[in-house]
Amino acid sequence: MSLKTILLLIPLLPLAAAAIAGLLRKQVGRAGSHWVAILGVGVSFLLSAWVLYQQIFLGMETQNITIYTWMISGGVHFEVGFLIDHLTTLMMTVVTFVSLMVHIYTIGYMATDPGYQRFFSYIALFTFSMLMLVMSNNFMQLFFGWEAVGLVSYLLIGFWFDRESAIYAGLKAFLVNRVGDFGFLLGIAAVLYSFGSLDYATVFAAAPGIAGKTVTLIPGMEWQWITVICICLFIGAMGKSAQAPLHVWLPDSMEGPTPISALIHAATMVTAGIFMVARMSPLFELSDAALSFVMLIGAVTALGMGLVGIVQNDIKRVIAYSTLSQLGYMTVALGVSAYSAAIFHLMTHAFFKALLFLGAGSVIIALHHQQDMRYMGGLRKQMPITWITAWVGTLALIGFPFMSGFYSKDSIIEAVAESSRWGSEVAYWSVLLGVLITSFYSFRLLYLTFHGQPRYRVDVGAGEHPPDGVVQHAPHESPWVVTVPLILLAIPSIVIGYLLIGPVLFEGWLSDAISVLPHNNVLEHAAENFHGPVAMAKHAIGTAPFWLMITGFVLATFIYQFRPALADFFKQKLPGIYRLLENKYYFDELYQKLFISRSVRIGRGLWKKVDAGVIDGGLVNGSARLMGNLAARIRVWQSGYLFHYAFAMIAGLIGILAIWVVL
Amino acid sequence: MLTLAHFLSLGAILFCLGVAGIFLNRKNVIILLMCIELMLLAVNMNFVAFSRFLGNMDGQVFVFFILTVAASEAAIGLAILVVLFRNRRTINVAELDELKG
Amino acid sequence: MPITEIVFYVFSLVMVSAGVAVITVRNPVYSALFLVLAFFSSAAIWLLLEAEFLAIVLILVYVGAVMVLFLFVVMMLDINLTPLKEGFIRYLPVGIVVAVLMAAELLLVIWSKGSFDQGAFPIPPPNPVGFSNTKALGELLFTNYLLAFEAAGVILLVAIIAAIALTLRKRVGEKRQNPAMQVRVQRDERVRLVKMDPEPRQGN
Amino acid sequence: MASNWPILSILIWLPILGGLAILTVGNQRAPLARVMALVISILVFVFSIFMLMAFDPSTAAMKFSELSPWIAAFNVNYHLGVDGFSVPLILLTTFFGVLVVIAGWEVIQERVQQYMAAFLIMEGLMVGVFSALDALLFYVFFEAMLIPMFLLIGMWGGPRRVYATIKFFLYTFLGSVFMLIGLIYLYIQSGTWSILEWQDFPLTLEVQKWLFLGFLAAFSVKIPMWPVHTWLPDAHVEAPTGGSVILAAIMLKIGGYGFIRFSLPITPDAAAALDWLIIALSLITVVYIGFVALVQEDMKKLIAYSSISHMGFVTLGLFIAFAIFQNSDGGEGAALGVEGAMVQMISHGFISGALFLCVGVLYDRLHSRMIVDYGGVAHTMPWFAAFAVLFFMANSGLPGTSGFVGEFMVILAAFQANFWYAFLASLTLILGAAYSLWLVKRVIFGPVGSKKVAKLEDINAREALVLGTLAVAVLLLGLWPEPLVNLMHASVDQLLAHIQQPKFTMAGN
Repeated sequence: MSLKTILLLIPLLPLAAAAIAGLLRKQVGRAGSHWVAILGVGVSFLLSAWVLYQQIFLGMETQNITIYTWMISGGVHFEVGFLIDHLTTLMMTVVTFVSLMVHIYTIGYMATDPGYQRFFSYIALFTFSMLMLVMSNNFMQLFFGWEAVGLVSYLLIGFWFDRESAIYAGLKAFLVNRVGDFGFLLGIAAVLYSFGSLDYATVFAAAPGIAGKTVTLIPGMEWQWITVICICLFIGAMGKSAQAPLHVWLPDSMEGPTPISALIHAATMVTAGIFMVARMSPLFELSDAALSFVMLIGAVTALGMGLVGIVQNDIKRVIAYSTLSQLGYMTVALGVSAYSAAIFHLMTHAFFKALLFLGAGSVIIALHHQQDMRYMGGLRKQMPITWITAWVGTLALIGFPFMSGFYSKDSIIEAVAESSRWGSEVAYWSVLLGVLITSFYSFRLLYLTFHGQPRYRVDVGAGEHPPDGVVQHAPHESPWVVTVPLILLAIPSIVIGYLLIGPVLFEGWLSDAISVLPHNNVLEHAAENFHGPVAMAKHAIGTAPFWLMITGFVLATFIYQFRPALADFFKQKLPGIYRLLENKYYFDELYQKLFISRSVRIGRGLWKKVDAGVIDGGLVNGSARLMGNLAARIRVWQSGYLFHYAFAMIAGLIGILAIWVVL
Repeated sequence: MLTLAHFLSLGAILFCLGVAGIFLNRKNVIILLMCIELMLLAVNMNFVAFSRFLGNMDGQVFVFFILTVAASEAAIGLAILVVLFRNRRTINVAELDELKG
Repeated sequence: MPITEIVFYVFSLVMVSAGVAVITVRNPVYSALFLVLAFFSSAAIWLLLEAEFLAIVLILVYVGAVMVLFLFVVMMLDINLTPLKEGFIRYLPVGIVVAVLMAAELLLVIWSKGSFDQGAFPIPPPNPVGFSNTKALGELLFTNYLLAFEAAGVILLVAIIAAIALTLRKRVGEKRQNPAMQVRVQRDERVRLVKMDPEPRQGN
Repeated sequence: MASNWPILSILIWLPILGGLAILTVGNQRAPLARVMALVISILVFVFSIFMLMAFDPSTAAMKFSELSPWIAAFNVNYHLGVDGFSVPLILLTTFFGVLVVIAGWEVIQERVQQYMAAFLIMEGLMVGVFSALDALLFYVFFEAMLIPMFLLIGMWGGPRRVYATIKFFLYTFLGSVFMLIGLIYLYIQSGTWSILEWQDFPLTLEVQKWLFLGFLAAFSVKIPMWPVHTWLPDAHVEAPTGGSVILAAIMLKIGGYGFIRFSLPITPDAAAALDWLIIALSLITVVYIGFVALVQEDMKKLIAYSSISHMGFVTLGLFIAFAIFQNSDGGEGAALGVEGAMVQMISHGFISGALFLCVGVLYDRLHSRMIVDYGGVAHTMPWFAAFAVLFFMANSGLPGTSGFVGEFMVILAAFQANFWYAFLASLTLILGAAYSLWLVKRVIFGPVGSKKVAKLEDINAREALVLGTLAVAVLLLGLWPEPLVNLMHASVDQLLAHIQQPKFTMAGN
């Protein structure tokens, strides 16, 4: 098999699996569909790992392969192809691995769902789309994958399509993403306009050439052209990676089944924006303004969304806000030109956040789809594996030394501290404070779910849909198909940071994909201080982030283990802030008022007033009415008497003669 | 000297008589038909006169055809009149208004 | 004054008077007769214009056929004349005004501009001796205007058929021949053979 | 395939004569009429495939030309020929010819033979429009095409069909009368009806502007553009499914084709001078209609409005060429715009056709087109739901479907003309998704809306065949548009080269 075939197989196997599971669902049955999907994604993972192996140990060169010519028009070659460098391979491996875990987990999670085959078809399709996205060697294919993952996300959020809230969330997710894609598409158009090509290699090679170009889009304001391009592209990333203010769809997307939340809305799809900006680093590097913009957006998201996470009661929503906050961290890293740190955090986050979500899912199964943490508690005895893995995930998330999250997050904070970009102080304080908040809400979740006394009641006769806080059967540990993925995800959550921080961050392993201008290179400073992972962990104990994390831990322990009343006390003391957070800063209400209602009103106005009123009523039917009225008046003259007509004729004749006489 | 104008004047006067006849006898279809004949005669007069003064026979051919058509018209007109009278017992134009919407 | 002018003026006078009479007399029979007179005068004037054939045709066809048809109809229909004449007085002023206005205009056009006087249309020389108006007309009709001539013939035919079709009616109780039925008739429909025994001879 | 066959005449007259033949079948033998219609339409499609295979896309010259005098006294010729613009549209026409016959198979029970005949005759006439190179011939086809459509809506239409037909007819007729004046003027000036000769006929700018406006009146109604679009929603709502499909899939394209065949090459300088007008109207069409589509309560109306909005891209793609010429020296982006417009037309043909068929499937079962009457259709009709979601996604321009390709190309080209053109045009990304998916949410997803919905049956084999064929077409075109685009390169290049040369300077000489 040639390399091209192997690379082709990586995305196509999941696609084939999706087609089989989806179109032949009757024929393959439930078991058949999950075997097909797992086989497809599993082989795809193995092949990805093989490529990674080739790159790490056998020094495989960057591959830029064209698969076929999509279209040639206007002198532009639109092609479908793969660019396989270290960044791509890393993403491919992470995506296929998490996807594989989620596939296995789904067997347990969706065991009784009637849409079993459909679900496998969708997630396999998602894997295909995501692979197309990360493997792309041009902007068009990137956009293709970009929208395709959006589509699958839409379908999966609305998977339980008889739930009004689920399909609403799906629609919302798609539309908000479309707002981002709107900017992204403009960015792509700008790239084509500036460089005459959509191929990464060509564009990046030509990028420095337009550094000085400016453009006046609004009269009186002159902008750097490259800044316009980058901001447009980043708007796309804001949509997909749920950065404020386009973040509103992600919490709602928790309406989807939990495996989806883990795979799409934590580990892979939402990080596509981060990946994209990292991929475009040769462009972004040229625009300090755009990078500042990216950084500030990230900072706002990292801090603001973490705060919201504190007051949420739905277990999945807490993790969702945590995801938003972590995505904010990655974005900040991008903004300070620490692209590798962003990608590194992306990777570690993929493992531990998927772990957390799947753990939450395990709890949710045990409690029969109860997601409210107020009705949980004390589950550590019944669900030991879930409990332990949840601890692992939490420790990784808060950045406990030696855990994977510690290495990635600390690197980001360090990079931000080093940065001298405009606004980096704001970003620094945001990410620092974010550590405290992350730690607090993470432990809150852990305590509310697994520790303390059970706040649910077991009632065997409760019926099919028991009220909140009542379950039919006592909770028990989930089956092996659920716990094995948890364990398999827990392992990298612990060790991956330790193993990879050196090569990924400081030894330039990603430098074949990411380019950083010398004066922006904050990681270089960090690299000088880097003396191996152990030294880094030791050193961290004396720094602010560590103590902030400990503070968060202590606060959470105190409040939720020993003084539960304190939480309510703060709630009552600070009602304004509480309500603000509870309502997620009123973004939904704002958008509802500002865009949705207004659009509908505009549409209705244009339709009823302009279309039906002015054009149809006034011009079209109006002219018809005018004719009607005119005819009604003239028809009186048609008396039917012969002599009237004769008279009219003669009058005409006399008139004509008169003209002749006068002339 | 009889110039073309003489003959044309004669035709004009005849034509005006026909027109006046239509006005005066607006109820009687028979007289109306006769007035039309009168007007056609005026037209024919002009044709013949022009034919003569231009030295071109085509005008006379035209008169020939007009005579033909006028004869047909009279025949059919009178036939209609007869049928009409048979059905309505009148030839009063003022009463023939069934087609009026 | 040459004889032609006298003829012209005399016949013109007759014709105009007849025309006035056509539209003013009460009885349609008289109207028709006055129209005949107008046609006659017109024919005479056409002779002046050397349109002999048409003059003859006018008398033959118009007077002989069309006007007679008019008379037939007028006399055949039992028309109550009173309502038909009403409004005559009322419309007399209008009619006169219109007619006079139009006549004045026409005459103005004819005379004032001089477009039709001797300068514009010199009086043509009379046709040479032996010239046949009929022949000339015939040559034109049967060459250039053949198609139109045929069409005119068809129009006349249609007019005949239409007139007959319109006026034809079946009265109740009327007996008609049906030649087709007559021809198709079979013996059996008309002759009935009756078998009967010979009558016994009566007595002796 | 022998290219000396009069293939275009076959494509025009086979369906017309076939349709007339079906008319003679009579009311009683509906099955025979159906089979005949199917056979004829498939034959026509096969012939059009032959044409495609024999078509040489490397030059811009007219292929398969046929030229014979028609009305010699006025120099009118029966002149046919195709280039890269017409071939895809003819194929689209013949393709849908087959589909509508199948789609109407059991649905139409009354006067089957007349229904089928109307479609076949219309198909022939539309092929005629796309292949006529004589302006009068074009005009005759252009107008004659209205008659079968008029009858279709008027006879098999909904409750307000009379209003809709009259509106439809008068609207389009009014527009085309202005075009006729322009055509007659051109004939008087040039002494020929040949479209190709007109393209090289010098005209002053003033005259061109008037001609351009005349053409605009005809084609902007047909395509349609804001503000002369209001006939379309009414016509669609009242038309039977097949009529809607043909109307949306092909008839609208005649407007775009007219711009390509008449407005741009015959009056290029006027087009350059008035391009701002068309661009403004196109952008208004795209955005304004997008908003209007958002609030529709009738599925067919929504799709109709979305059609209008999508056709805005066609006019935009065609007329941004001039702005691109000014902006960049090569002006290569102009080809992107024109080809994008063509791709958009073809793709919209597939998608809107498919969407109307989807609505037809629902309408046949529930006899309602109102969105509120549905909900949760996915529960009872999973296969249908899959198709519908695919087509609505395509309608909202999802990459990988054909809906994306044209919009993508036009937006890329529009950016080269002006950032804000691209900005406004890209709004369709949001609006298109909003109205398409909102409809999907309310109709396909959600809890089962009513007892009637609960009793719905999934699509049968016939419907699956039709929708499946279209789905394949939509995906194929989205994943590999190169074959289609390749067909028209030469013609597009020639058109763009042509419209860059001012004609009025020639008139000055």
